[in-house]
Amino acid sequence: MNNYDAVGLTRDEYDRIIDYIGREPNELELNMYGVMWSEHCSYKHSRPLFKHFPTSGEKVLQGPGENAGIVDIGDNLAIAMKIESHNHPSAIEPYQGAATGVGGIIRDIFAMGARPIALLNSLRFGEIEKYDRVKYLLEGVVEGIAGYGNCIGIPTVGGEVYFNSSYNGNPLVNAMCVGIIEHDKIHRGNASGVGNSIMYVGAATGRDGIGGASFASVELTEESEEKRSAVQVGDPFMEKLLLEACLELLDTGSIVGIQDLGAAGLTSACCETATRGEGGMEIDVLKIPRREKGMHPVEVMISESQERMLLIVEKGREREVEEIVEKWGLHAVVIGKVTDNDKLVVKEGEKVVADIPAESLDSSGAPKYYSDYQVPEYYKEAKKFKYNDIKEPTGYNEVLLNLLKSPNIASKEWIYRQYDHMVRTNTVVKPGSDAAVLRIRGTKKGIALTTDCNSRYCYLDPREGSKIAVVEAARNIVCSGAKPLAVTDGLNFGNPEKPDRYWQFRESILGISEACRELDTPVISGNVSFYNETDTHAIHPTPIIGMVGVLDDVEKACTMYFKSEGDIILQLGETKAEIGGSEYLSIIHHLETGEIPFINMAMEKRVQEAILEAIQRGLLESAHDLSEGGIAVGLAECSMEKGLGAEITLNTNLRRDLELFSESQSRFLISVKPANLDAVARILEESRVPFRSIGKVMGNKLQIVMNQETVIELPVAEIEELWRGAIKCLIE
Amino acid sequence: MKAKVYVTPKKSIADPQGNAIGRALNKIGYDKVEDVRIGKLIEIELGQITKEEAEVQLKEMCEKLLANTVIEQYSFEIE
Amino acid sequence: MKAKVYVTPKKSIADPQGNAIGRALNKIGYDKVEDVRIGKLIEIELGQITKEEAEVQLKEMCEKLLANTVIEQYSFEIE
Amino acid sequence: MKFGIVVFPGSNCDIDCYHALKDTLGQDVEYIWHDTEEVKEYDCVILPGGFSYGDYLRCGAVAPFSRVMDAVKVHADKGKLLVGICNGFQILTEMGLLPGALVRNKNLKFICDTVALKVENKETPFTNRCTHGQIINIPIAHGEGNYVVDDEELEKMKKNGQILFTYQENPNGSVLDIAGICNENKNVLGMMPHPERACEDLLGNDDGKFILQSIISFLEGGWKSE
Ligand SMILES: Nc1ncnc2c1ncn2[C@@H]1O[C@H](COP(=O)(O)OP(=O)(O)O)[C@@H](O)[C@H]1O
Ligand SMILES: [Mg+2]
Repeated sequence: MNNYDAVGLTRDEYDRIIDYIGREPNELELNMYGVMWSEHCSYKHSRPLFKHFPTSGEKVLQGPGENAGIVDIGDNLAIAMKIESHNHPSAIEPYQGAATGVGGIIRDIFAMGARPIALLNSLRFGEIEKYDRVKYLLEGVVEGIAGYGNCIGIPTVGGEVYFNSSYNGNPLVNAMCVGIIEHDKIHRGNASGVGNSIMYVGAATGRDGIGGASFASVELTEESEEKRSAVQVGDPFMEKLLLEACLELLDTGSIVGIQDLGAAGLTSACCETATRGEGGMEIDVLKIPRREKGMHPVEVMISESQERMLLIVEKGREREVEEIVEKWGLHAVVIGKVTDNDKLVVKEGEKVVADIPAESLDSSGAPKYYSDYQVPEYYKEAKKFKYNDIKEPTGYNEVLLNLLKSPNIASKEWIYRQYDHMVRTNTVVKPGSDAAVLRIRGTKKGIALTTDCNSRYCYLDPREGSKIAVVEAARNIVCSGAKPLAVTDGLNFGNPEKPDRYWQFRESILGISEACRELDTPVISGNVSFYNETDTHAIHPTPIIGMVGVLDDVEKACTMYFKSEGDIILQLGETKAEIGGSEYLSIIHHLETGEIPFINMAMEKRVQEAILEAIQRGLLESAHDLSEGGIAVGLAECSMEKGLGAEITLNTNLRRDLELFSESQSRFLISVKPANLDAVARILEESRVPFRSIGKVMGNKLQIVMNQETVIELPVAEIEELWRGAIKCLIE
Repeated sequence: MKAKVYVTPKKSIADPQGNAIGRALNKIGYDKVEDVRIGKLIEIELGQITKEEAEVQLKEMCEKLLANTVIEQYSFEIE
Repeated sequence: MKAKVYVTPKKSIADPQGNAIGRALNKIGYDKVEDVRIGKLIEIELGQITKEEAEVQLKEMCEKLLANTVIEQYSFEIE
Repeated sequence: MKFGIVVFPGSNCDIDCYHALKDTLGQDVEYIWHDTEEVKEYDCVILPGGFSYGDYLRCGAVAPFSRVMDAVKVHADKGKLLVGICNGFQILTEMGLLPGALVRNKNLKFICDTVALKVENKETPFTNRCTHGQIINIPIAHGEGNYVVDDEELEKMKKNGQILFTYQENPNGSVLDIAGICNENKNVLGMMPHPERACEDLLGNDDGKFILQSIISFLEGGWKSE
């Protein structure tokens, strides 16, 4: 009997293999099943829940299931996008782990035929104040992302970074890539046309990443730390050549299908293209370019060496392909052909070394698990928190300063200054505002991009928290003047075999699904990363929402910064006594508990539509959504870019700390020229959006008077210095 | 006392830098070049310290900071 | 035939990376470290070639590509 | 009047230069593939930013051996304009067409930002549309922009007015805050900042036009012999 354990399979799964092939698998076959049926490749615990996602819509040209999702933006153009995690590799080797994460997601985009035009990244780390290891990870991850993205020449235009103890020992690194494509140029990973050639192009195959996919599917333990052979090294220069060569090839019409080699390497690429196409494929491992001598077929088939692509080429046009590839300094070799016998046959020269039904390997053949789920104790416990349990602070200047320099709120400039966010000269709104905006050349249009997830909310209430992640992403898109279009989701969770974690996962999917349905932003692609836990704890549930929106006129793009003195500041939406799960509670009172803010989807939609209309009519000077840190932090954020202060008056029945730091949903700060005030007020009234005028852009101080008493008075320069320098200060 | 530390990518780890430079050398006419691997040479000036002490310290420095032992190997010489 | 090429920054040229590593070593307790300079170690696998030829070629490779003699100096060893 | 932009494997600001010159400034411009020997007559050749050959080993170290570079040298030797931006600047120093070298930024990090530059000499083909001492805001995006050069050469450059741009706040440790220089003959420019990234209001800044327009004006005015 084979050792199914060693490849991460269970006895039942092993029996399932025997059922499929009618005999015991040999070592190569077993390993192929091992990697393909790993959680990472087969989604065996998550797939059953995906049916909840809204995935179609008028604008969706490609939903989940391909290398990336594609959504129409008009003018015969479309946006391809996807997010992917590289958490475990980054925990072990932050630079290379993050770099290869970026490289992998870029390949997913150009495998669709799209030209990558932007990168984003969503990062989570443990307590940076406490651990040197966390600093090391942050520095390495950021340098890795920069190293890859800068070199390949794709701007990194946005992202997010949060710190929380739940990520001690288990950082999250999710990379998102966005590409642009003409409707009729969309390519898919299909191995169709019997007799067509399978060609391999890119870097040689080495022993790197052996077991990478199954590696991502186990908890981090002492033992897995030793599986360090899994470390892959990125080669952005090679990828740049590969990218240009592939896009040029796709224009020739000689390419029937194209697939990147990602997790589970050749095994996965062959099996996926075969099942999407004619059904079968035959390849010869001896033809695969290798980096090392003496590699066993198993190693060749499951290696996760980077910067490789598989091409399905129309028979007879192989030479044409070689020529283009060689022009870019690379080589392409024929490694096999398309068959229609539904089998994936691997040969070593003349000898057949694996022969299995292709479908049985991929997710349709893999087992599916409906895990048990159970509401965890902490969930009910947290709801018992009352704000009366905490004392009201004295001295709000100090409270605000402490919030502004806390790493979750502090400026992320130290990070995005290391990313080339301008290359290709399309970045209209750079990192630092709510969402990045890129112009689309050849049209008047622009797109807005963001990633969002408040994982503390998702921990305290996975369903509502996940909804909020979606609406917050949409708010960022709307504040930049764009209409939200579609979502890619990066779902990062603990061990799905544990009922409380599975509950979190299930709730989160339901929340995302509901919000996406309400906002009409279908989920077009995504990624799941489970087993993000250590011996002692799991990460907070972290469903990262990557969103794209479109602006019909990019000149109308809006930012969050105050623009000129005398502009009137309005607060949209209502502030309630909602302090549960807030940044204020965490930083100032060291509590991570409470009921998270209530989200009213109907109201949310009305506010978003009103803002969008006002921006599109050119009536707003700035727009910013209120999130972590509430209105006090929001005002500070609007002030800093141009050093413009504000004189604010808040009249309220709430306790002062609640008024200032509540994180009630569906709230925005906008600034308006006095001449436009009436027009804006009319839009808001017609949309039944509650709003109040709270003051003016004025001077170089942020001053907040509450119920006739000055509670905050700080020079913008002082706030800014602290806020801008905080992360640098923590690291150096 | 002076020490030289050599840090090189482990054999099993890909070395894109080395490969690219190898290709470049071939292209400009050095066709005998079969493989290139690029590592670091770190020269350290150590003050008054015995050779034994230096050895202990250098090993530690390599493990802690100078080499990334996940992907690199190291060796050193004391002059 | 195997060769090792050592490329190091010239004395007169600032070495920000070396300085940073030196400070970091001091900070984590290696206070005997007085100066650190970071260079490159390039390992080259040369095919069938005589030692004399190898020497000529290596010198050329260094001058042309492996070192920038405006800021770096080099030396090599053939095994 | 014709501009040529050399495309090396790994160039990635080639397209930005192209758009700035063609779409924004209405110039005649072509890409030049690195692997050609024959090069047409261009009035100004640009070596763009990016990571030629991955910038492995040293930035810009491999590009000088591209086939096209012999012709580029001939072009420069004739006194025609040759501009290296960012990676292009690194390539020009590697080729010895400009003095000095570019080493890692002092803080060892890649820096992408918009910085203020001071125009130190307006009497050149690259700066004639600027005023002396003018401050222009131009983006930078580099990890190795720390300019070093020996004292003797530096003195010569100062005397000759070869230092064209300096940083108002030195981001990378360059000697004398140097951001851009030219050769003795003043037909070869190397600068780390990217003027091509700052040519449109939509992108928030068009100060880069001062430099590109200077080149155009110079070329329109015929060859100035010195
Ligand atoms: N890792 C990162 N990479 C690039 N940009 C980032 C990163 N983290 C944060 N940013 C940028 O900093 C700004 C503020 O981020 P964040 O506080 O998460 O915004 P919001 O609360 O509006 O979602 C955004 O423009 C964002 O894109
Ligand atoms: Mg926001």
